[in-house]
Amino acid sequence: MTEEIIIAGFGGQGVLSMGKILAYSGIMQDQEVSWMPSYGPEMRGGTANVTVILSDDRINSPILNEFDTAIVLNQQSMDKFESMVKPGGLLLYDPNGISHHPKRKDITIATIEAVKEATLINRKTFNMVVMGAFLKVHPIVKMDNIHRGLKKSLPERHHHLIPLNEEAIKKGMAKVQIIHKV
Amino acid sequence: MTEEIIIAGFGGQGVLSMGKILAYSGIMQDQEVSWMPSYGPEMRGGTANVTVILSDDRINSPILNEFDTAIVLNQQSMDKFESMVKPGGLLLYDPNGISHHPKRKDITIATIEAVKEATLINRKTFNMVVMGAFLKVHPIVKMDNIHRGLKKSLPERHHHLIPLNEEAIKKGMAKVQIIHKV
Amino acid sequence: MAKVRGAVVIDTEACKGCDLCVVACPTDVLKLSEQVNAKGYNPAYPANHDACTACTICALVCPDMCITVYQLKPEKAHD
Amino acid sequence: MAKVRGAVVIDTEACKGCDLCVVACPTDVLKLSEQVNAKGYNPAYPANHDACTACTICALVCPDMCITVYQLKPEKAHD
Amino acid sequence: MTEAVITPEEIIKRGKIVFKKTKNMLDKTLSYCPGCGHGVAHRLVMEVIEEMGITEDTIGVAPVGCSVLAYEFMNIDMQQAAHGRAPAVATGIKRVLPEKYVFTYQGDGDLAAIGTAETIHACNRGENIVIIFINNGIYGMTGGQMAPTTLQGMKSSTSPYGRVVETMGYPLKITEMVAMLPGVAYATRQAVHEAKYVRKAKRAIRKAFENQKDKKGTSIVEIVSNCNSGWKMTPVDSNKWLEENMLAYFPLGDIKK
Amino acid sequence: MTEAVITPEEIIKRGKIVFKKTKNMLDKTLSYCPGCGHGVAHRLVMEVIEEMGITEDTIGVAPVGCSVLAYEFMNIDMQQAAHGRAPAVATGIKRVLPEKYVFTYQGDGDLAAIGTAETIHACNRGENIVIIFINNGIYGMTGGQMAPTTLQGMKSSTSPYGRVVETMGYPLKITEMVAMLPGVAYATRQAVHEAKYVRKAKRAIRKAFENQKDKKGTSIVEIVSNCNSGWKMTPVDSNKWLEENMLAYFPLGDIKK
Amino acid sequence: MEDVKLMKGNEAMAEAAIRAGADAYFGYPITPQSEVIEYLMMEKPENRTGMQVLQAESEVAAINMVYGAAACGKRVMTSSSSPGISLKLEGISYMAGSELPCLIANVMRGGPGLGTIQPGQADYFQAVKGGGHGDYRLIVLAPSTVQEMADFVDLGFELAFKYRNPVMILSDGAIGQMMEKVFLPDQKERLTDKEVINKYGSWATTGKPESRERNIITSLNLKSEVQENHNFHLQKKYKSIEENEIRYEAIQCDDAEYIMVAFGTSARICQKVIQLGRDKGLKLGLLRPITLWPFPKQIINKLADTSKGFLSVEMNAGQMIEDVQLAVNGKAPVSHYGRMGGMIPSPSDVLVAVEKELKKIG
Amino acid sequence: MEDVKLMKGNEAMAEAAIRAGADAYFGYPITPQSEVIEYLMMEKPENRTGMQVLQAESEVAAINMVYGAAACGKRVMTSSSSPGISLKLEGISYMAGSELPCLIANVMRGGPGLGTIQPGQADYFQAVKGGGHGDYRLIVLAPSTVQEMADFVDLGFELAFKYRNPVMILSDGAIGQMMEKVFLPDQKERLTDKEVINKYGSWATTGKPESRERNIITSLNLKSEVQENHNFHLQKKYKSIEENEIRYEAIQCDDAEYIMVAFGTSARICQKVIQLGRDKGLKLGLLRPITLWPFPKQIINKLADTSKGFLSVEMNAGQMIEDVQLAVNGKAPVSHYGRMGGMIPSPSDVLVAVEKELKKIG
Ligand SMILES: Cc1ncc(C[n+]2csc(CCOP(=O)(O)OP(=O)(O)O)c2C)c(N)n1
Ligand SMILES: Cc1ncc(C[n+]2csc(CCOP(=O)(O)OP(=O)(O)O)c2C)c(N)n1
Ligand code: SF4
Ligand code: SF4
Ligand code: SF4
Ligand code: SF4
Ligand code: SF4
Ligand code: SF4
Ligand SMILES: [Mg+2]
Ligand SMILES: [Mg+2]
Repeated sequence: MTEEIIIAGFGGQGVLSMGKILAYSGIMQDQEVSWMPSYGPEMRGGTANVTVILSDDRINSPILNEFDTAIVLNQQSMDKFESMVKPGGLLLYDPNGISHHPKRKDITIATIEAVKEATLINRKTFNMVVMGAFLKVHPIVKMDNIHRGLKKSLPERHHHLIPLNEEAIKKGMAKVQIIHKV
Repeated sequence: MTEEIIIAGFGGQGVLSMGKILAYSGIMQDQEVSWMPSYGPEMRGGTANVTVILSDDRINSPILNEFDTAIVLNQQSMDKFESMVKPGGLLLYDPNGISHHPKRKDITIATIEAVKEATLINRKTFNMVVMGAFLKVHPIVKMDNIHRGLKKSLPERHHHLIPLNEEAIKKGMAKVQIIHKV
Repeated sequence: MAKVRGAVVIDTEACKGCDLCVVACPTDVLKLSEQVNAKGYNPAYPANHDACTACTICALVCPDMCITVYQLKPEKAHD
Repeated sequence: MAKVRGAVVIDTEACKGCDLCVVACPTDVLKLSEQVNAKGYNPAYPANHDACTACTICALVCPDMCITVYQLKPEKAHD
Repeated sequence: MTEAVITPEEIIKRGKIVFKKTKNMLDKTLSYCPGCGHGVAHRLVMEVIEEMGITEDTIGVAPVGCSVLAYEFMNIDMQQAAHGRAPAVATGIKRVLPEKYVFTYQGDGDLAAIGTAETIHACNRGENIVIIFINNGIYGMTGGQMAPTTLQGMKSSTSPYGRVVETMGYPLKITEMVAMLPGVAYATRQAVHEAKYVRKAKRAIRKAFENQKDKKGTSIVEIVSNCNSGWKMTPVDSNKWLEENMLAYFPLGDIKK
Repeated sequence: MTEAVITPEEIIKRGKIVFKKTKNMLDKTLSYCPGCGHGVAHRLVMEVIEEMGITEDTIGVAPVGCSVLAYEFMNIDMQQAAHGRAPAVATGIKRVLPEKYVFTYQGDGDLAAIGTAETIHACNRGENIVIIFINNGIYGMTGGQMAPTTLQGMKSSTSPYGRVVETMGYPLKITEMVAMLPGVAYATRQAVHEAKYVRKAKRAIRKAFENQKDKKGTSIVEIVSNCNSGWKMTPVDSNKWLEENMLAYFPLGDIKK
Repeated sequence: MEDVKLMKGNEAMAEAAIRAGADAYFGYPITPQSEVIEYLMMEKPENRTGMQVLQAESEVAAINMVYGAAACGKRVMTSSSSPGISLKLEGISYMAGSELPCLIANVMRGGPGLGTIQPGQADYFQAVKGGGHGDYRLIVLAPSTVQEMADFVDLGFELAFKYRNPVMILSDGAIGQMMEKVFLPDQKERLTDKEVINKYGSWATTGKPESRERNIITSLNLKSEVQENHNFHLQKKYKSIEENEIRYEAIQCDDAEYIMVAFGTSARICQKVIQLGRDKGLKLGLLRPITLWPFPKQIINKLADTSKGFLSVEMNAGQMIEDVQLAVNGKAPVSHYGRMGGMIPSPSDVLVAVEKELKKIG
Repeated sequence: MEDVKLMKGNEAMAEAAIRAGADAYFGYPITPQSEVIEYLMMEKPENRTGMQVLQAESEVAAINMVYGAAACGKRVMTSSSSPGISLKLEGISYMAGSELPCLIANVMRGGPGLGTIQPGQADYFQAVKGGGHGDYRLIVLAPSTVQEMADFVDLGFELAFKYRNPVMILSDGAIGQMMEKVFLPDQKERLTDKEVINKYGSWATTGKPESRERNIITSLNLKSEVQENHNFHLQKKYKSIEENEIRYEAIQCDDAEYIMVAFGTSARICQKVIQLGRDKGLKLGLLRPITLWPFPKQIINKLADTSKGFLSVEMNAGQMIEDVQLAVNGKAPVSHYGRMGGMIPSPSDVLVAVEKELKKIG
């Protein structure tokens, strides 16, 4: 199994750390993983995105121009990545801030009101709400591997936040909506 | 005609400028010339030497390992250059400061007591005494070309020194001694 | 007493919601909006516009040159 | 009065005839030789050796460390 | 007619503009983080140039640092210089175009770390240029590493436990150092985080360019500024921190005039 | 027995040696020009090291300049550094061997032109090293070009009509500049062209090494020296010229202690 | 699973340096490799192993600090990215000339000039032909995974000390910034000063005891004869490196009809291209040089007997292709596919290029 | 005979710069080329033509001064020798990236490191392959006489401005220090500021009038796509230079059975070797590349059809030989003869090498 994912949004939305947790979770279930961020000064206030690959085999190219899943958290990213989802793939997005909704019919489209839901828990759990939504639609890692992934990727001093994050994941799982299914 | 000459001695003996005057004189009689000095900090108080070529044809290598003429002004240079004179060539030296005299029999050997003779005129004309000695034994440039060469190579403000230099050249011509002739 | 009156125009698309003008305004004219602009920032706006004295302090500290300040002198206001 | 006496040994092959010791010596002990050494320099030598007081000034200024200075104290001279 | 009835809309319509963006700044959104002092500094330089009427005669040198893109915003001829070398680049320009106005705009990493030699020697030659020096105590561009001007104990990504002066060196007062040089006509330290400082800073920049006009030699205007991203604070907090900490070590005012 | 009968030979035989070459200098003829101050400076450093008993624990850094060959004469472990970079090289050594004594020996071109940044930042970090700085107002090694410390009006091969400060810059007092830095424990200017100066210079060098022992930070000992070749004078004249001209601009004494 | 971590290539390199028993790191920040020094500063290696870390005032200062510390027989490292490496070239030439071991990482970005901070491979020539002046060689290791970023640190140090020569890890922004699973090596002990003296006292400047001649580290020889002898010695050493240290990976080359040659990030892409190509029935192979210098000439020359041709896939305008051509020596056509300016070739584009070449060959 | 002079190569270059209407020179002393700035300072060109001359605080500063002045559309020059050129490489890469014309002379000495101050040719790779980072090319002219040292200055400036690209004169200590007869060109007028604006105002930063957009000189493109397009543009330009600017001298190649390839000082030596060889009945020829980049590939490839082999004669460990091999592409054996460390090959030694190769070929 190989899953190729792009997560894209504004800097500060926790895009990179969501990818990191996902990747660590892949390691926890003995997969090969790669995590490739966009980097540089354009991250400052601008967009941020990360390509995450989980695979049972050796990963060759860590850089991709099509994805099994695109998780899209602002309009710019929607404009850029909608077309890059493989036919039959998944596009998950937060409709908050999206003015032009996706139009493709050959992919599964799901939404999660992550800003809204996260605000009810803790603004900083935004990305975990999105994570939950993704895992619900596409359960590529098991919850206990996510737990272990969280533990590995958060520094010791933030381990007390794990329950909060898991609550957010559950919320995401609960609130995700499938708009279109292939 | 091509004449390949090395002039070698201590720094400060006027070796380089003697070579330069010779080369300029060559130009005055429409020859190709090259003047290739040793350079660098070892010149400081150490040895100085210059390879001068005068030729009717295009000069190829400006760097040589054998010479038609070696003009040698200290013992180190004698040790180094005696063997590099072509058979039938000329070795001219000032015996002052030479402890091991040349032994070759297949070349012409001449001496000039240039230190001694120059002191009688002006210490600084030492190199022109040597020049005179050389030209006497091996008249490769005409006197009036030497005159023009002197004029070209000395800065305007030193032109009043030309007669003195020519006097030294004449002295050298007069005092050169042929030790051995092939 | 006839006061000098001022007003500001803020380029809300250029504004990055840094809050510096808000804090700097001596008469508390400015506030950050709840709405986000296209770049995702909450821009400043003159919430209490009537208090503006055209002192230009907000514009002086705005790093993004979003603020234009207008001034109406009392005599002008009456002619 | 018994004076402190001095003497110098100059490494004439290392000497570069710079003249600094000659000028520096307060009792005019030193001179440059007429002879040149192997490197073509006229080395310093104690032309007026008896005047040497072992003050070491010459050695202190010699850049080439050519000078060794010996001292004989009067009491030593008499024992 | 009471004053209250005059609406802001009317004021805008009928009033006179007492502040607007200088036309020497292009209509583009600056690439800086929200609240970054670079924007104000850019504006002041461009205002002075506009007011002196030397827009057509000025060539700017952008550094490597957050202000590497200054040329994207300043509507004058500009050159982008290698990291630390702006004073050498400016020297090159000024030597061949002595009648033009030349300024560099440099960060503290650029001017006081890698560019130390170029800074000091341009100043020592008294190159008739203006140096605008943005001291934000950090390498903003590359993500908040320690700069020569990072304060003792201050955290940065390469001094994550605070700057330890014994091993990392002391915060460097390079403006004081170059002020010693006879080539330097004017050295001053300013700030732009409050309106009162902004006004003074502008006068200083004006004076620097006037010096260039009068061929007085090098003028350096240090501007103590914030880097809220690098300092990991809100813009408002960063300005407070600047006031309390940066200005204590880097006091404002003319160092040489 | 009158004194006169004691011959110098007897004194040499029976007397005690009051001056001899330090064993830290190898028995080789120095490569310097006759009368060059480098020789005296070499000796003083080596004497201090011998006297402090730290010969086995000292690593020297030779620059690019006439003293590039210092390692040919000093009988200690030594490294040859790229032009201007000796303070960085010394930093590297000292950081990995903090208990060893490390010194650089640099000319004015090396330390104050191309090496300005390395000099200032090593000093600013207070690297616990000794910098011996030979200021002879010229680039000796390369044939007498202008150095940062060349005096106003002084001729060199690249200022053949005399240094014009307006275009070529001012003679740079870099020791005064680095003395401002908190990392610098000791900054002094000395000379070696007369015995009285030699004695003082040695004390200064001793103090610098003692500072290193006591982990006090950077010590810099500037030695104003001659370059008779570059200045185109006899050694004796060059020392006179030094006294009258160099010392007027570069006054001797401690700048910071 | 103890030592499995998810790390950026830059971080892995930094952690590996600590574990390799490195004595010091000197560097100056530059994107995309600032994480190396940031990670080190965060880890406080002076507490873990005694390793010293210093942010220098510039790249020029950094490489010269490396020189000073390396000359003391220590394991010393620096890293930078393209423009910063250019500034280090004088120092690198000095280190090669003085025969000093050290490890230099270039996490390349797109050039020339300030260029972009995105990944590139356009410093190939600089690394393998000698960007600095004079005849010298660096041993150049090209990692293509985060694991190799870690592994090549100790390997690099070992080679550096074996041959007393600088070693370069030539990586790029993609590998530096990317996170992958990495198995970290065990901690090696740092040598004590005494051990250094025992091992390297014959040349390192550690303080001269009475018992030996002084050690001198220099690249200067005013006499040409002496300098030439030194050069002959260096060339002999380089020859022996060429004979002993060539490393490469041949991926599906055995039955390949057409072979891509690529290193680092490009090699990752080409692995995907093999897959895509073989899916279409094209027998593709990949020769991945791990040492860029010494270059795996012989194997390429051998493969030229069976392969219809070669495509050198690089993130530059065509640099390694020259070494491939020199290796092939006219036996088969050699072409180049490249992207520049921080662009990373996509597997599908490379495949198109391969197909075009195959069509040309017929 | 008016303008015949006996001059050092370095001096001839300096005088030629004044006569070429150069606007500025920025440099830092280093043997064996300090005569360039010394001559200029002595000549007071600010009085002769208005040309500015400044001794910079370092090579790094010098090249960046060149950058600043060149970006104003001026004719600007610098010179140095090997270690100093290494320090200039970041700046050179910036100039290539920003497409700035300028003239850089490298009067090479033997390396690596501080090496020796005697002549060498070991910076060939650095000059032609790009010592700095990123994909860029310098037009590299290799003079072999003092006359060419003078002639290549104006030629260099012309090419630099024609292509908006830095040009390097790659010379060495022998040619720099040697005096020969030189015919000096006439004085060219320096362009006035107005003429500069007319000619180069479309890109040069001379002060932005209302009438045009601002001019920006930069090598930065944060967006990879933009940077890549810029790189494609550069590569296209380099291609056109390769098509139009190759220069070489073929000496007695017509009937040659064996051909030496050599530039600069080595080429001088090889001329003597031809003579010695032909005296012995060996039909030798010399192909002397004048532009080292672009390299005279085609002619060498053509000569490979008739020549039994090639000997690349260089004062280094074997650098240009790679370009000769690439040109020959397996058609004929290519060997190398080299001296290093400041040693200059003697004609007789080269002849021995030639004879050895000929024996091998049989
Ligand atoms: C030769 C070189 N080294 C390092 C860098 C990376 N770099 C870019 S900006 C910068 C420092 C920026 O800091 P500063 O000058 O203080 O400017 P700021 O961003 O804080 O305004 C560095 C180290 C580079 N581009 N070139
Ligand atoms: C990078 C580099 N630039 C230039 C040189 C040439 N160079 C050698 S020594 C020197 C200056 C020497 O002057 P200084 O440091 O004052 O020492 P001095 O010879 O006067 O004692 C220069 C420029 C060099 N070797 N390396
Ligand atoms: S002009 Fe003055 S009063 Fe008006 S909004 Fe700005 S700061 Fe406030
Ligand atoms: S200071 Fe400017 S950018 Fe900041 S909030 Fe106010 S208007 Fe917006
Ligand atoms: S020791 Fe003193 S008195 Fe004796 S020679 Fe030397 S300087 Fe003169
Ligand atoms: S000072 Fe030394 S070198 Fe100079 S003359 Fe005296 S003994 Fe000789
Ligand atoms: S990183 Fe710092 S200096 Fe750079 S734009 Fe942001 S706040 Fe300003
Ligand atoms: S050139 Fe000058 S500094 Fe160098 S050895 Fe000679 S006198 Fe001393
Ligand atoms: Mg900064
Ligand atoms: Mg000096």
